Amino acid sequence: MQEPMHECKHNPGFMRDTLVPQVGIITDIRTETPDVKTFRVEALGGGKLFEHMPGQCAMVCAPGIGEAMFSITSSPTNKLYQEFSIKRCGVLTEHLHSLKAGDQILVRGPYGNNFPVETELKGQNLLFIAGGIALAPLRSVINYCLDNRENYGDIDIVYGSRSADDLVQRKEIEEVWSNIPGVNVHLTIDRPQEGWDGHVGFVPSYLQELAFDTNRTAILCGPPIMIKFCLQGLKEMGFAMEQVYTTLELRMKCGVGKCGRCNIGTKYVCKDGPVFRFDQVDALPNEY
Amino acid sequence: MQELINKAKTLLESGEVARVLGWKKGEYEYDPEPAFFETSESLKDFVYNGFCGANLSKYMIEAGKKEGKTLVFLKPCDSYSYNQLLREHRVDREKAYIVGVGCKGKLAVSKIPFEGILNISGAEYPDAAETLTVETLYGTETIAYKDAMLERCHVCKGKEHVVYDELIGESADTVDADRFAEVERIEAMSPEEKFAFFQSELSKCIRCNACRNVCPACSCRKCVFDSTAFDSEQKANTTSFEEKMFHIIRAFHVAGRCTDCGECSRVCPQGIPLHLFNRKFIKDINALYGEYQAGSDLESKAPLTNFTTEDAEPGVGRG
Amino acid sequence: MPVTENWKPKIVAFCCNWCSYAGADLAGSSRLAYPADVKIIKVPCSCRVNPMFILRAFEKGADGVILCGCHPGDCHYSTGNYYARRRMTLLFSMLDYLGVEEGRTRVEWVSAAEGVKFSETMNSFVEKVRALGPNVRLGDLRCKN
Amino acid sequence: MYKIKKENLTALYAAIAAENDLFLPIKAAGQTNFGLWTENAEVDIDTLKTVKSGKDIFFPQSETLYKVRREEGKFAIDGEAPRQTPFVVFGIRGCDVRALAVLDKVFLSDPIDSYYAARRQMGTIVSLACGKPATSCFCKVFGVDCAEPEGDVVTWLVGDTLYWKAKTKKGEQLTEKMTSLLEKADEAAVEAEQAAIRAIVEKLPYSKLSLDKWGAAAADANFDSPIWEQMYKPCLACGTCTFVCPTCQCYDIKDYSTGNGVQRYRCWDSCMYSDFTMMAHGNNRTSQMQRFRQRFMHKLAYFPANNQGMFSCVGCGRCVDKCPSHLNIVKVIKAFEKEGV
Repeated sequence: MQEPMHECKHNPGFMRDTLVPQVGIITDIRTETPDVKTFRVEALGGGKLFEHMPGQCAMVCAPGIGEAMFSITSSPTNKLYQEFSIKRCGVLTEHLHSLKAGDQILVRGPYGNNFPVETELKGQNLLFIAGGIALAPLRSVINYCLDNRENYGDIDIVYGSRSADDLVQRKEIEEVWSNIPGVNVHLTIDRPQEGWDGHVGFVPSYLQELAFDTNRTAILCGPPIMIKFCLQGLKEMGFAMEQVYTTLELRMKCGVGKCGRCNIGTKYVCKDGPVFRFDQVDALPNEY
Repeated sequence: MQELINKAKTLLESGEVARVLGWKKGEYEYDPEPAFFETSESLKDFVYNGFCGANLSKYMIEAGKKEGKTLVFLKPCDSYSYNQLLREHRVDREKAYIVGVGCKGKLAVSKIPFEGILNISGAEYPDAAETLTVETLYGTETIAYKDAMLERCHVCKGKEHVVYDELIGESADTVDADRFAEVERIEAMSPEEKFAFFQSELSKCIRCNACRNVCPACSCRKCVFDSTAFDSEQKANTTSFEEKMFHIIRAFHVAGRCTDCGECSRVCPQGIPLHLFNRKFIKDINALYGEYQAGSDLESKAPLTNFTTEDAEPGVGRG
Repeated sequence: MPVTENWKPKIVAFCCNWCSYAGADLAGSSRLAYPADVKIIKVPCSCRVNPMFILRAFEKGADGVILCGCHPGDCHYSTGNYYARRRMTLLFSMLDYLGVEEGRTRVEWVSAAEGVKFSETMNSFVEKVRALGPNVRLGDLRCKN
Repeated sequence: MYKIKKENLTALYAAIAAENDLFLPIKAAGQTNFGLWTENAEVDIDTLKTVKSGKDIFFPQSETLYKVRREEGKFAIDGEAPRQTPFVVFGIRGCDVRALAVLDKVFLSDPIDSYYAARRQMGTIVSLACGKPATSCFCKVFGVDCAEPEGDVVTWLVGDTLYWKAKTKKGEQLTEKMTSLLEKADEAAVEAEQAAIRAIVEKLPYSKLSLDKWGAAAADANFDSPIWEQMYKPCLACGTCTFVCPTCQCYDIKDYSTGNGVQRYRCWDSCMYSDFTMMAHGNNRTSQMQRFRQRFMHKLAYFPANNQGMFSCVGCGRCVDKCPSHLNIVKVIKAFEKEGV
């Protein structure tokens, strides 16, 4: 039998059971939208709690309240801290929103696979498509690619939300991403709004207007209905399912493929995912 | 049994009912499962025998949400549960065609103490024998029908159906025990003995929730024990307290509504005599607020939604 | 927990807003003493207290639980305490049946004018629970350490 | 091969318990379950199936993972240490021992569950052959030989004699310590018993169940079958089948506020419960049909697909005996066998 208290392969130096978290400290909270806040988390002694790859998730826990899986929205290229963009929608997230900088939380991870930034995506033109809070998981990849700009071709970011107020990370998008050569940001909101002179319309229709060629890999994340229509649009543009990646989310308790919740057929979202290519998603039973 | 099948066929074929809720033949005589039949062809698997103890009334909540009427077979004691659901507006009488079926006491295979049971004869409807013949892997055995009966049948509520459209078959009187004898036996114990008794019974609880899920009175859309809002949702059987909490509160929530159908005790995988909680409440209600049988009628006020100015004070009977 | 000479029971008292809480207030303003280990929880009416409140109080470490409401007939909502009376009668009977010591639960009707009765009730209840010692039969062990 | 008279077993238990915790089937309030041996315990090794399987010993229904104390807004985590003392499980049957191999696939795959792994390392398994298999048994279908169960030590109860044979190093170590109580024996009696057991197993009604329709390929093939819709209806959505099952391993992680802090514990959960996959943004298995399908697909298709064809059922038949609605895995297997896909 193997040694039980082992060194985790995703997480060198982590010698406790993977279910036991570390204490993290919230060093900054940014209010992104009326219901989304971004939490900056550091280890007690400063620095990051652990290393991760873009697309990986972590379990964030408020003792006595609950624990849930959140994608790590900061890029691994950020050496100082990790960030989580969290939308207020349940008991735990409600509590997290009530916290202040300096408060402590428990974090364990990282869990799951990551976007193949060092393999399949390398050297490709990239098309990111996100809706609402779904920018959170993509932001980590986008920033990773931007920080390693030389490894990737053109980068297009199509991002939409209900209103201009609901655009997450708007400052970073407008002040950083938009000013990087070879990066095109396409923002859209669902309904016209005073003070908004950008595009108005749903993400799928905007995507069709933009009419991208298929010489790129798409990374798609958003609410199920948006995914459905975007995917349809990408197919019409001639994209193959092997060219489109997404990240999924289901109820999780353990994060390590044992508690039995997040499986879709034979695949566990926490362990085999959350990042899937759409040809892999298509092969799964329709239960997500 | 053929009479029941014929009735079901007639009503299904005439279109008067859209489906039939009854029992389906299992692998053996002793494992029939509750089932919906939607075609007269499927009725070939219909069965009604001594092992059809399952109370079908709770399934009528779901059946009532479907298009058309459902024919349901109810035993006399099941009809109390149905009536109770009716008065709580959980089922729609218009969407049910109730055939009251005869019952001569229902059996529990767990009460048959032989190993490797294959076939059991003598449990047929309506001519149940006095003695069951049990064919096992290790030889043939016999047991008196009465000895294999469910606990609830020994304190049977009687042969009368309280709600039905039609009756088929005769029922038999199976009472041979006093309904409250066991409760009284416990009441007579010292607090230490009482505590030890319930501790040993309840410590077997595995929190599977079978008792709750089968209970026709537990028809809440969301149970308080499934609520994540506070830590009442305790799936852990960590401490003895947690089981007591669950079973006391569950019994309390059905107090005055429990018809004493005995399903909780029938389904408990650990054989916990859960009816002892419900029956304690029933006994107290009878003694303090007058005889009351939940489900017997649709009009009388339930004891816990009623009061008199002369009611006993809490702690009555304490030394 | 070792029972020592100085052991003090933890008591939870659910008091209705209209009579008993005011009664407790009166006891206080009249300088009538009752043990500080009685923790009062104000409820709108005695019938707001469902059995789970009582059990949860025991679970989380109470040694005795007492419910106080308006005298029957005097309920602010006319009939709330009549329903509470039936519920508590049944619940207490069930707790007795389970072998929980009888002295750990009690219902007392205390009006807003009965500061003396409130203080006497609490004193006698605390004394009774003290004599019984710590609650072990209805507590959650996890809350003990 | 050794032997010991049944009447001397108490001395054997006492000898084992002197050095290790000893878990064995104990009858309490009319039901037999695995429990810690004490002098007053009523040991019951004759009951074929304990209500809960031996799973509980290695993967307890509830266990604390860590405690969190909060002092002045700071959290201190006090992790529970995995088991460090050895123990012995006596009288566990072949199906339940095989079930541990199934659990191993889950808990010992990366990342290893240290709590489970420690118990596996510390535990010595003394299994007991099934002298009288029951109607609901179908372990043979999954390749379990109840006449020669796996384990560190295997025992057979023949008449009033218990035969004892060490099979592994751990088993030999335990045997060495017990030699003063054990007598040397030859294999003849055991061989005769095994032949008798195997003859009964051949006659068991479920021994010939066919798993042809199952395995990795069934993950796609059986998912959309109309059989699920036909079968699930009597299911009460209770967790009886999952809690008595020796291989069901789904768990929940929950918090308990003790007033002084929070205990984070893990407890068994059931895929049959409506809130199992419920989360803030919705639920991906909303109907009982989906949850019912999940359980059987997991055991018979998903698990083999991920574990080189190993099924996550060992044929112990507890769900067959205990389901309040008489639904069970045998009925599912037979329905697919009969009607195809």
